Amino acid sequence: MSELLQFTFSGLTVGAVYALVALGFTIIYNASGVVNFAQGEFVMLGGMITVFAHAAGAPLPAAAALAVVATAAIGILLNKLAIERARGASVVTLIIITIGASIFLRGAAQLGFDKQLHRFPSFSGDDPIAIAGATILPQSLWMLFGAAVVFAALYLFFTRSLTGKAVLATANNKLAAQLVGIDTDFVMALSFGLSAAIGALAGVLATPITLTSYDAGTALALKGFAAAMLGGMGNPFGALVGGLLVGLIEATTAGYLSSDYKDAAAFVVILAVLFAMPQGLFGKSAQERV
Amino acid sequence: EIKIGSTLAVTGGASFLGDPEARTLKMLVDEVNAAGGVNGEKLELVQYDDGGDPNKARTFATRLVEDDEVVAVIGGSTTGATMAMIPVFEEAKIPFISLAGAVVIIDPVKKWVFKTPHTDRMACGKIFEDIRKRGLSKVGLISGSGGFGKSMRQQCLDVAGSAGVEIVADETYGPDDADMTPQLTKIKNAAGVQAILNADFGQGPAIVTRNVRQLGIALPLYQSHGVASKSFIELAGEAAEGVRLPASALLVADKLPDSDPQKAVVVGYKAAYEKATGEPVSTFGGHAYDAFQMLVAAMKKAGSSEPAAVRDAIEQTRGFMGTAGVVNMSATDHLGLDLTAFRMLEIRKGDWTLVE
Amino acid sequence: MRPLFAKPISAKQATLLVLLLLIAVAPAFFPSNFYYRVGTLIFINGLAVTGLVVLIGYAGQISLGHAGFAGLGAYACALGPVHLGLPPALSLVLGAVLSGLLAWLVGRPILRLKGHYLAIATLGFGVLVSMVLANEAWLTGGPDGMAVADLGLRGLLKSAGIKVGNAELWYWLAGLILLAGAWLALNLKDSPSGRALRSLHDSEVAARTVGVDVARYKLSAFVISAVYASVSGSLLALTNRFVTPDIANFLHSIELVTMTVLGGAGTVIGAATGALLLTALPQVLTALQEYEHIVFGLIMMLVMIFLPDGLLPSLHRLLRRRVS
Amino acid sequence: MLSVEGLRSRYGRIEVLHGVDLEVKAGEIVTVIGANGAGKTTLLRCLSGVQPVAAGRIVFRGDDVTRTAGHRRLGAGLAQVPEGRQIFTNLTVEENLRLGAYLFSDDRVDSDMAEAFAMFPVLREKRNQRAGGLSGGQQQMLAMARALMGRPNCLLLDEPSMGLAPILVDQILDVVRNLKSLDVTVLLVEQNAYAALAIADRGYVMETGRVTMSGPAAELIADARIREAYLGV
Amino acid sequence: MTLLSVEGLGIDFGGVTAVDGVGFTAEPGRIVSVIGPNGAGKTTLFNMISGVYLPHRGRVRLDGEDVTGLAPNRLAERGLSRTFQNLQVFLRMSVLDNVMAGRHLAERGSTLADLLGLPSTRRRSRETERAARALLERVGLERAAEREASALSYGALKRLEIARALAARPRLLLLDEPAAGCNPVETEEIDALIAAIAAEGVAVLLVEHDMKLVMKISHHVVVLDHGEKIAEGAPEAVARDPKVVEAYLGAHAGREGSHALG
Ligand SMILES: Nc1ncnc2c1ncn2[C@@H]1O[C@H](COP(=O)(O)OP(=O)(O)OP(=O)(O)O)[C@@H](O)[C@H]1O
Ligand SMILES: Nc1ncnc2c1ncn2[C@@H]1O[C@H](COP(=O)(O)OP(=O)(O)OP(=O)(O)O)[C@@H](O)[C@H]1O
Ligand SMILES: [Mg+2]
Ligand SMILES: [Mg+2]
Repeated sequence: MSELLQFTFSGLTVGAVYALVALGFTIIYNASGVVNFAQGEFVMLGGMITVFAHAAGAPLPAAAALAVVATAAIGILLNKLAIERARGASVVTLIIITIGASIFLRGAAQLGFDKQLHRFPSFSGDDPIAIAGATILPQSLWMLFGAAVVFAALYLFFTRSLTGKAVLATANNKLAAQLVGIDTDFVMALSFGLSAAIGALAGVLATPITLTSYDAGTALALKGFAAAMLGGMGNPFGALVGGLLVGLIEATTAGYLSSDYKDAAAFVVILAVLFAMPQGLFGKSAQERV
Repeated sequence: EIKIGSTLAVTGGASFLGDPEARTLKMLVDEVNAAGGVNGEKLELVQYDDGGDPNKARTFATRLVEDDEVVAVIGGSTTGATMAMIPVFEEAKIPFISLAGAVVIIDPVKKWVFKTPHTDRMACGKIFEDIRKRGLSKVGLISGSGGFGKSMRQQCLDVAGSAGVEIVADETYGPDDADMTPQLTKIKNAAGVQAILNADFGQGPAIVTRNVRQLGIALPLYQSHGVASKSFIELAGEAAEGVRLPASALLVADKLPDSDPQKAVVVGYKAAYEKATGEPVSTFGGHAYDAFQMLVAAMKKAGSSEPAAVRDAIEQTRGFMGTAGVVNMSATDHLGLDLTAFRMLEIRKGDWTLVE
Repeated sequence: MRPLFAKPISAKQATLLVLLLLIAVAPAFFPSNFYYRVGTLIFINGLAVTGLVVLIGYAGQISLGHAGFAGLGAYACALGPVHLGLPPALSLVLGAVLSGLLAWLVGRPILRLKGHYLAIATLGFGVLVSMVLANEAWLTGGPDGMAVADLGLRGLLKSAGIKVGNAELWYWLAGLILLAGAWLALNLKDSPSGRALRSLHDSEVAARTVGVDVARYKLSAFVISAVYASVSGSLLALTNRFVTPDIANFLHSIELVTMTVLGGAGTVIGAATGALLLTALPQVLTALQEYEHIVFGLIMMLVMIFLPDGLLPSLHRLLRRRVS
Repeated sequence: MLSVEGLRSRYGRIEVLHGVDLEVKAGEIVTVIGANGAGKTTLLRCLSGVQPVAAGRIVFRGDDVTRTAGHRRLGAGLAQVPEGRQIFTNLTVEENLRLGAYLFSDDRVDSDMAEAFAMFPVLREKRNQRAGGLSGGQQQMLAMARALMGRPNCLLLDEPSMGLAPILVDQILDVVRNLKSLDVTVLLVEQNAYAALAIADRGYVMETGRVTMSGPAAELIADARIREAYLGV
Repeated sequence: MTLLSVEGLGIDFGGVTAVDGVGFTAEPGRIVSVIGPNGAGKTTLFNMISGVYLPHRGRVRLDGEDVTGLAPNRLAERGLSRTFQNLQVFLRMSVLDNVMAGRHLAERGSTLADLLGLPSTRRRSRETERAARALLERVGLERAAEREASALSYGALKRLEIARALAARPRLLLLDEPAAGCNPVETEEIDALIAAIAAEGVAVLLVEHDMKLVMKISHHVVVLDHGEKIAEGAPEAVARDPKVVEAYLGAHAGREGSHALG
């Protein structure tokens, strides 16, 4: 019993990381249909900037805030300098641009920072909280809390705010969006800024547990992407559930079956879910009428 | 001018092997050149970054041989990259000193291939020896699923029996995993487990160490020589207290008694490296140091930079004092280190200390 | 009889001719044997990418798992001689057949998915393959890889009195195979099957209503591209004489797709260009040392920003605009 | 209100508008007729700023807007019902309408939406459904209603009656006529040339990217060439 | 034997009934028009007959055989072909390739043969091309043959779809608003084309809001409203049916309709 609880805690900890990354994907995806392969680099930047700002003497909260703001600015720049310039290009082309951007950002981080692994102190110390024979770190709770807050904010943004609708409208039909007066360039800049900020926040929350380095982004992006697809791309609720689910699957597989194939288990479940529900768990089918 | 080649995992998952190795080589080449070079000729280092990818390494190996026409090659931070390059150098008849860990590189012996780091088999032996000394024998093994972890796991399983140790749990985790509590919970619950051994390098060991503490597991924890760098202590934080690992004398250079014959070498390299790069020294840079010094010594001894002559001279290396220990090469041993080269270290108060 | 030149050569003939010329003439400019190695890699990548042109360019189905098939092909060549005593060449064929079969099996359910869902499913497939290759060390040697037998072609030629360097030999062999692959893909493009593939790319409903069995054609494109990837993986293993699970890594899959799109997904010659660029560029950029990755990423972005249809189609368009 | 001088536009390297001159005065209904491929849609796209202009000038309410971003023109009161409807298929009917008034605050939206529903009761029935599920004609109504939500003072209509049942064709044309009484200026592209000319003040005829004829609607309707080429009588 | 017979066809979308209990028949050489207000269910009916939607109720029979729920490509093999109200053109292919793709059933062969570029493949391609060019001429698009389809204007795309549908040499042709976006003169060309197709022995099902066209060329008219059939019969009779006038035609168009009848 305490074993199962421990696996669950582990799954939630890892799942919260995935969920945060997956949530970061949703905005850019919802604005453009593009899966941003540089999302993992945003997470990395969030962690790395915090590390270096903290090391340079900034108090942790200030360092974290700086990381989020700076990463958001980098996201906006990426949009301005690359995505916006490729106006009218196909989704695949835009995706390749984001792949290029991720290589670029990784290279820049390697130069600008270093190639070492880093971490900074947990927000509320490292003393595990014991519950019924199992333990969880306070930082895991921070991550879960962060994921919940980001989810709630995104959910409200897309369902309640006009700007949120404008974001959805831009992805759905860019021409029509322009014709109703939506500044689609602004919408894109906004979504890159927000996505990057969420990514950076994920990095800030997760680094005390996962550690970070200039090339930590790729693996996170892969798992986050998988989690987002499991839940249904573009749906914040799907991202949250998908992330936690992938984490839980991995932890229980590692605990009860074979730790060799725990990543495999996650993908097997994703494949199985997609065969039954081709739009993920909570994705909407967007079948066009003829 | 003498051209020496190298291809290392300067970036990518194994970059904390390749990065200090690359920096060390650059530093040493400058040093030698400032002192007038070798045999009156300056050295030129041609260096590539293979990112740990065997296919890239193979291409760079070809490039070093065919295009750059180097006389000797140091490198291959990872076993996969090394193994992919070996046929190139064997065919081109160019001496090659690998910086990767696995035994397969020099066992069976290949004419042109040498290596400097301890093998993972030796690390297992050293660790088991220490465990036995403490009167323990039941070990829970947790290893990373990358090349290093996989290979060391296999070696440890192989030597466990003869070392009088029983592996009672055998768990793995992926290179990017962030939480190993499920695996450690299983180990904790394994019948009779008395010590935990973690075979891996990179972030995994730091996380395992923290997780062990999180779970309140009070067993002795052993790490491999793969974590022998200061950053491990930083990353694992307080949880690192009491962790033991086999490593070269480099990490405890200033704590060695003056009588230790290795002291001069390790203190010298450590000081030079930390001055040149501003970063703490690691075992891995030491591997490159050993390889380079051995190569230069061989060239001096041969009085030429002819690949064949250099190769023969490397093979005749005797009593060479490197950061990894004393090296005695022979036609049947292209590593030349023995177990005495390893020191058992324990982390106390955030620093390495020698276990005696 | 009409004079020969009165009939303009078709796009297909032009593509093959350009490829042939490039392959044949390039060695004249090689300063050292190393360039044969780079050329060989370009052709081997080009082959896998040509397969992806069929899948992505023609049929519009994305795959982020094709490195998995390359891995199968590579390990077939590594394992066949050791475990089954097969000659390497036969192992290559066996690998291709196995890859095709596996693609046929997994393709059915996977290809019902669309867009990003298809991407993640294929990615998952690739991850599973690479995980098996890395984990089943008893069979595959694990992450550190295993040695691959010699193809034996050089010995064969030697006994026939032809002496040719190893690097050179691989250059010509891979070049020839790429040409053959390009020829097949070009045949397909303007054939009835090619039209069916391109039509389902644009509108599946409409393709169905003109009678296209969409599932079947998607599957055949998937199988064809898997065979290309497998052969390319086999060649890589045979020329390297060594293989590690990295070949099946998802990053390799992404690299292949990037090559496909960068050159221009719809055309064979574009694909070859993409393979050329992404294979040769890192070799050129080594001079930049630690700036290598930055510049590499930058070039990728710039190509896509200014030539959004891929290198070749966009250049083609630019040139035409100049002329007119 | 809206004047166009020497407008040229191209797709890639093919020029499809070769210098179009056109003028719409405030409060007028002006119609443009022409065969398939004449360039009518391209002209309207240029006016809305979603299609690059190669040469020429567009002046809207006294300002040169040739290079003004599309969403700014909307702010100035220039709206379009585009060809092919271009609704937001993944959003609900109501969300589509709300976005029609994207530039305006919520307070006037409710009453405007009620008006839209009164005009097209079907839309009220389907207000919470995905717009992509609407029938072709219903989508056309939605496109029209969405444009009106922006309370434009100049409305560009690209074949607004396409796909509408005869009853609704009449209704749409009535709406257009009513717009005039609301002081909305209308530029109407319509294949139903007869009906369009019947409600228009003036008309232009486009052929392969040029204006070849223009004049008061009544005159055009009576013109033999036009009757033969476009009205089919 | 009746070529097409539809019996009690119905479908719901999320609780809303889009089509219910609709039945009629179509015969070779005759044009059956389906008219009705927007949202009456005409396109949905076409989607069910052509296999795009799976009907919830009722039967579709071709040559008396039950083909309900068969995939569109299977139906195409039995001679059914259609156009779309929401254009479904192969936009990245050339105009010629679009029409050639329409002949898929006639030109398809083994993919292996296509890969190898065997002479049989090339011969089939050549034949297809000849047929396709003839069709393009028939719809007036011969000059656009080599252009990419995405570069055509709306009206041209409509005609391209008709050409593609004809390329399959259908026995039963479903046309969903073929004249939308065409001016009266262009519409006349299209109605002549449809009449000619029917005269060749094809059964034509037509959805169209242009009453003049419908009244002129239909042999039989089916009227839908709210998913149900409210009237059926000869064009003249239907046009005078008060229910139809009220639900669909309206006063003015009713006049136009009867005007068209002379
Ligand atoms: N995306 C495009 N790329 C290239 N050419 C195009 C494109 N769109 C339209 N054209 C061409 O521009 C010309 C004008 O097209 P436009 O759509 O403006 O005509 P239109 O008058 O609206 O015709 P219709 O009545 O059929 O809608 C046509 O020759 C068409 O082929
Ligand atoms: N996929 C769908 N999802 C939801 N509702 C649908 C769907 N398809 C059709 N409907 C509904 O079914 C009804 C009939 O639609 P249909 O498109 O068949 O009408 P139609 O007669 O073709 O109209 P029009 O003349 O405007 O094209 C409409 O109310 C429509 O909203
Ligand atoms: Mg138009
Ligand atoms: Mg319809």
